[in-house]
Amino acid sequence: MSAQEISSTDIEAVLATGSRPTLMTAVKRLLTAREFPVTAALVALVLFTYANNQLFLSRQGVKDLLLNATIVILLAVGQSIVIISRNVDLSIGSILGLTAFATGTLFVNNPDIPIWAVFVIVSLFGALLGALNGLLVTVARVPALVITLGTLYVFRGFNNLWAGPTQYFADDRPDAFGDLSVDTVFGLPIITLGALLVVVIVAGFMGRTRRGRDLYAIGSDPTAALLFGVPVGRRVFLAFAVNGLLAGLAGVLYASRFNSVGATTGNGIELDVVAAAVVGGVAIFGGSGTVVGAAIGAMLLTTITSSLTTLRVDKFWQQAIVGVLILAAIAADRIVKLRAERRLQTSEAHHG
Amino acid sequence: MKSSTRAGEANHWRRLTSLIGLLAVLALVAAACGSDSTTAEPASDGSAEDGAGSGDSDGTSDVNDLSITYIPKQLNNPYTNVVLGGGEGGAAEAGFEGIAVVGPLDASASSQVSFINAETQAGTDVIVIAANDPDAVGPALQEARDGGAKIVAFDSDTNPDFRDVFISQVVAKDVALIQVELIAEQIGGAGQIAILSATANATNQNEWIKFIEEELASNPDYADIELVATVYGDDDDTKSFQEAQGLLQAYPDLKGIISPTTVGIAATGRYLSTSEYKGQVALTGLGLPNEMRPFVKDGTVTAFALWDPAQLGYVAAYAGRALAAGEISGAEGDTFTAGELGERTVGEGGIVIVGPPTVFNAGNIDNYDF
Amino acid sequence: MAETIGRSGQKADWVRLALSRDAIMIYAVVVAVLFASLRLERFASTLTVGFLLLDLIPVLLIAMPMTLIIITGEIDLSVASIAGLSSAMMGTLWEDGFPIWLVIVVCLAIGLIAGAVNGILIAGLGLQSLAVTIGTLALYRGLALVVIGDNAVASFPAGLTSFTTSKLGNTGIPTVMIGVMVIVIMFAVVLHLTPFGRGLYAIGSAAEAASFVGIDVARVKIKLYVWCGGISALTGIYWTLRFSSARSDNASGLELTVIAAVLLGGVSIFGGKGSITGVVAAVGLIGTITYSLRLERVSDVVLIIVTGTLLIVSVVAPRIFEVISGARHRRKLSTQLAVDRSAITTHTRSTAHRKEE
Amino acid sequence: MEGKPPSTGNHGPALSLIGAVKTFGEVVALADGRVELRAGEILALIGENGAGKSTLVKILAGVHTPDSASFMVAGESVVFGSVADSKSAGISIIYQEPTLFPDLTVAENIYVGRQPKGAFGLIDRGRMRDDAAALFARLGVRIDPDRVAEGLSIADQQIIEIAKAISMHAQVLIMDEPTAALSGAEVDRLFEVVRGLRDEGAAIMFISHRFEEVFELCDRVTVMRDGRHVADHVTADVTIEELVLEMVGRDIDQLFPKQEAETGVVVLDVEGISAGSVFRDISFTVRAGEIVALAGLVGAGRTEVARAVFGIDRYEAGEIRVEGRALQSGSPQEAIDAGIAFVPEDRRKQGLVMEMSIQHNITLTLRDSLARFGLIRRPEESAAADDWAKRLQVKAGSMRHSVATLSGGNQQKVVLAKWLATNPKLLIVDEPTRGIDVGTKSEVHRLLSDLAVRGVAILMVSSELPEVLGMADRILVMREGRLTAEIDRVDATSENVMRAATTPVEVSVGA
Repeated sequence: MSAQEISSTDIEAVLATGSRPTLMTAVKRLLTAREFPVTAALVALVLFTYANNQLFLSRQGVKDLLLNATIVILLAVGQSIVIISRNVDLSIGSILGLTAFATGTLFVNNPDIPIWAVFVIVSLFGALLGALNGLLVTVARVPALVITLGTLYVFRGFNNLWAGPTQYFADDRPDAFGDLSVDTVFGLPIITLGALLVVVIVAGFMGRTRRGRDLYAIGSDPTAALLFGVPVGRRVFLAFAVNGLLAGLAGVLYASRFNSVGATTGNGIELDVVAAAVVGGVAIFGGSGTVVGAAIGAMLLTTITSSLTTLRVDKFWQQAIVGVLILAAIAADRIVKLRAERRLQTSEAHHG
Repeated sequence: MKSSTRAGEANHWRRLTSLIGLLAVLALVAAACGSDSTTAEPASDGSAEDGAGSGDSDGTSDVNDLSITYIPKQLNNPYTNVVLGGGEGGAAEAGFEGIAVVGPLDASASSQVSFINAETQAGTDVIVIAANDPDAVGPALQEARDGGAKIVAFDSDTNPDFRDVFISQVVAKDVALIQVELIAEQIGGAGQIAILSATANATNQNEWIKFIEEELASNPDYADIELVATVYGDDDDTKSFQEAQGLLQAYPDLKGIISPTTVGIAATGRYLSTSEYKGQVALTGLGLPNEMRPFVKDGTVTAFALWDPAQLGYVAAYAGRALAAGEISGAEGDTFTAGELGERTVGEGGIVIVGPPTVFNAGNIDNYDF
Repeated sequence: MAETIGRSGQKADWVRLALSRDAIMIYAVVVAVLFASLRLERFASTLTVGFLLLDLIPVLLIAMPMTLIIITGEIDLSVASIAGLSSAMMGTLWEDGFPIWLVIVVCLAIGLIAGAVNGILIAGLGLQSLAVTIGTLALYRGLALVVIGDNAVASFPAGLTSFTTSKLGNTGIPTVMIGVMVIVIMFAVVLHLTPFGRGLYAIGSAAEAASFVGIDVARVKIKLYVWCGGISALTGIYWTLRFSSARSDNASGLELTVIAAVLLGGVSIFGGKGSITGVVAAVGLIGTITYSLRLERVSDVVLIIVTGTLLIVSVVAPRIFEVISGARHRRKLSTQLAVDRSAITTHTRSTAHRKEE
Repeated sequence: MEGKPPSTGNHGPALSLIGAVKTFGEVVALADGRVELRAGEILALIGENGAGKSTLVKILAGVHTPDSASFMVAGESVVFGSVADSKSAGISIIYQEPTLFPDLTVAENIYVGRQPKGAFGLIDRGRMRDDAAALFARLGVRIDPDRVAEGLSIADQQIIEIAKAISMHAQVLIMDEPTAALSGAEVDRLFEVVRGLRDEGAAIMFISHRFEEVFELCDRVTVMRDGRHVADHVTADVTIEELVLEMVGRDIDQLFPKQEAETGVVVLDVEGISAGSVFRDISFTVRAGEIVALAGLVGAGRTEVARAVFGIDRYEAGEIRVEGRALQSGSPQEAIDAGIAFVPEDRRKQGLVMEMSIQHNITLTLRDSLARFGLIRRPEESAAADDWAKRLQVKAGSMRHSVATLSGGNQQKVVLAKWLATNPKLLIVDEPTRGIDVGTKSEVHRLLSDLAVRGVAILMVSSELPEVLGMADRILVMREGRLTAEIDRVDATSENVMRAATTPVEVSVGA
């Protein structure tokens, strides 16, 4: 993403030797990576909070931070797949609610069901809901914003219809299931490790497989992608289905982590998730950004809440600060892009 | 030339389908309306039967086709559900012909208004409401009263100007005191405590918090207890969970948490029981036994309190009946019979007290199912 | 060729008007109202008119500038937060003892400023509106919390609060509806009858082409966001007075309702298409369905499913038909063309050439 | 197929498409498409706009499936259901407008969907980069494979498209007007590469509106008209006149009907304007009745100067005056008010609002003058639109139809109508005949000439040398952001214009 940084002499060096970029360019690359600002902000926030309250990075503190971020990370990673393909999924909160309730229902109706089976069944249920979005968007070729705003309502309606006043509580589920979000390995909660694994897999998929790169191509220029022979419909469908799958997974983890699941679970989380992806450097109109960035964005947004509470900042300021952060993220992204453009223009003028 | 006209026609056909699609959806709505009016009937049948069975209420025989509608803060909430369960039972016993429950899916201040409006128009005789905001529902309730409806507030009061009676759980001060008492006991009478409430605007919560603060300040027994913070979980599981977490981090010396809301106490219980603070930090407040049972069993929570929510709805039904029948006006000193719960008196400010709170602990919690 | 334009054009216009998207929305409203009146005994009453319209006003008001913004290809998610902020300001200032007229003026000014901030970030700095307004959605709601915190102010002048729910004689029509209609008509006129409105469509479908005919795209967009902020603040004031309660969470979640109504009204999310008529009809349709369901005590669950389904059906149904009819036409045409071709090969090639396009 | 021309390749056709029919709804885009490509040969496909060339290309590309056709590739009958089918059959397409993904790197743009895989089936980025670098080395160009495609010049983008085609080892290469946006030197380099590919045995189809290129490069030529195949020729055996006749179906009286116009007062006076590194110290004037051409290579800064005059872009130093009145920098509205009209180079994005009706497009410039009390008067609007459509002979079904339904030539007429409706004193036209058919082209030229006669000052930016030489009274040549020559009509030759455009010469430019 940072190729603009390389000066013409570097280009020649690369062309002449065919060698990999040097350490210098690697460092430059790191500094200009889209993920850099958000990562820096996260590190700064954590360090500042820690300096004021050592408890922030205590064993329990770290665990809480990670656990808080886990579910949003999964959702943001899924969402960024969809956003990279120049779509958006607003129904994500409703899918989370449905799948979380499905998890509770499965355990209550089948007390002996193995935990892995619940993961599989509910994730597939999420994938099915995502696929429905994908189907409507690709087959009917209508804007995702409209379709998923529609399914946001429809899914939420069915969640209310299904759940009614029923809520399932932590003790409706086996202890081993709840322990997934309690027990740690090397200080890292199990579900966070799982989420990290998902981030790595999805990052590999988006960065290093043809299907993943196709999604970038589609988001970058959908018409060109069609002319190119990229199966746009199938790829976009895949993006929505994977997003649904991850939302389903997040739903299972939600049920493991929190006390109750019911009709209102997940309401209103969609804009937070989109915000996390945007803060993490995923361009809202597709084509650029990475899932790692989105995951860090999610981490930043959840951490800021904890951090402000820990710092005893008046809670009424928290939301405003989050808003400013989102604006800063997109403005920073824009400034970087403008500077790169200007540099390109001048360099082109020089080369004639 | 021709081709473009034909293309135009294709366009028209396309639009015609939109029309058909829209009509199909409208048909769906129609079906929804239809299906509900049929389901509403058995409910009133049931009430008629029950009314005949419990024919001991003597003064009400001349008014037989009264209707009552419950408008809770939010549908699909477990606590509300227990309240409404009691309410529907009570309404049936009290002899109401039409019994309905309507309400918003979210607990925002203004969302109850259009439900009140619809009930006004339906000519409902008694509207029982748990207000999300004491003032926001005021004008709408006033309109309903102008149309002849009796207004019974329950669980969470409206501005007293807009209702006839308020069915209160308990004396607000009792609720506050019992929670202070429980927490003082659990932390050994000294240390920092915090409150995790519902929404910042919740009337009942704020009243209890006020009494808790006063009690802590005035009672010398609690001189060593310091209330360090009040946070709001908005009656949202996730938010309450994270607020609890933040409290513990911000106040490392925190000894106990009071959460006077069922969602908040359960979420905090869940957090404590899964963290290293389990057993270190005391938790009490108002909770539903069914939700709190695991936390009592695993030692996270020693004791908490609550009244019987079902009684709220139950008494509200009888109060509504008495108001609609003209037996009481909601003035202080009026009395009415609340079915099997016996006689109730309208207190100062039109408040009817249901009963004392119960303290639940490991010893008695299995005796309750709500 | 040119002379055929007039006649066939006129006939097509008539058909087109009767089957336009707007017309369909109007039919839908008429059908919904007729159905409700016939089927629900209590629906046909002046009470309905009053309650229904009072409920519609916030959505209707904000839908106006939102329609214009979406037509230019942008979006504003922060409207409900601006309404909340103005409500919070109103409560705080009123409690601090400022005269009510000043409070209202200040609140409107805050709305205009909030809108201007959106506009400058979007049109001035060239940031994407979806992202920016997600940010300001959080920011303005956050500021509302900062301003009023957990207070709720209710002590507004009784004359003013009762005015907002007062009705015109015994028609059941709320008095404020006059003002709302004036605003709706103003927006309709601006969009459909003025050079400025024409420019909005141009911006929505081709921003560059618009700037080439002298339209200052950035300035127009900033203007729209400022209006949107102002109308949102006005909605916040109405909301506060109608419910006589100033709170930080007033009108929360309204943005999605408004956008759903605007999109249902036929405004293209890509910009360049849509009309005020369609949007007003869509708001009316949603309102009628909502109120009918309320009257019948049908759970809101059905309502949100219906709203969502309506939205999806309104965009998917035409598309599905298009595909089906497209396939049918193609089949018919290719057989016809096969005949044509065999005829033509026997002919000379210098047949008078027809231009199909 | 009349008179089978001698084949340069020694085996059967690499690709043949016969009797292709394609309709869109009710519109017949292709009624009888026919084309035959042979290995080791370059075929030109020519025809007016709307003749069906692009549809035919899209059928070969697998974008469109023909309603009926007999389609053979390498001797085997094929049916393409998707672009991927076409690709796997060894067909590679270079579109008129390069279709690169702006956010992806150059290397990735070349290998989208075919990225080399390494361990675990993951993409081997290193190899991809090296392969791309090797390709560029072979083409003799310097493009960094790691930079993103956003911001690349059109010429570089075309090179990348070609690199892509080469990397696919395409047996069939189809180029849809690849030279439309290229300068002379770039065209030469492109042709060299293409000839190399032909010599390696590729079958190549070349679509162009420029006859000189067709004759320079191609072995055979196929002519289309109105969605039908008209004729095949060996290039050496045919003349431009014959081809034009076949394309148009009638005689074109004159390609550049330049009339002599009397020059009047100075309308536009540009004095020493500069804008960063884009252009520097530009001064010139345009008089009433005069056609002044801005010539030079693509990227020399011609369009930028034109845009600056019209106020689209800002300039830093200098001044622009219209009839002596100074214009503010960066305000198109002020330029319009001063009597300047601008027909931009990109018709689809800059010239027209494609989704809007023809009528509303025409009256877009008149929207303020058609309004009374701030409201547009509908009857007057229709009348004005009808009037201008008639004057420019726009052929349309209904004025209410979207302008997208028109052919390229008619679209350009709508753009001209829109601007002429403002009754301009100065008309700036940027590539006025790009991508439009021969017939409309001459109509546009006649129109410009008429306008000059009526006293309109015209500033024309054009990459087509014949157009420049044929139309202009005076030619200003730009090179690397500077004016390098001013040549009068009588002195202008293609040689001295090209020399000024390509080599740095010490020329003092007078106003």
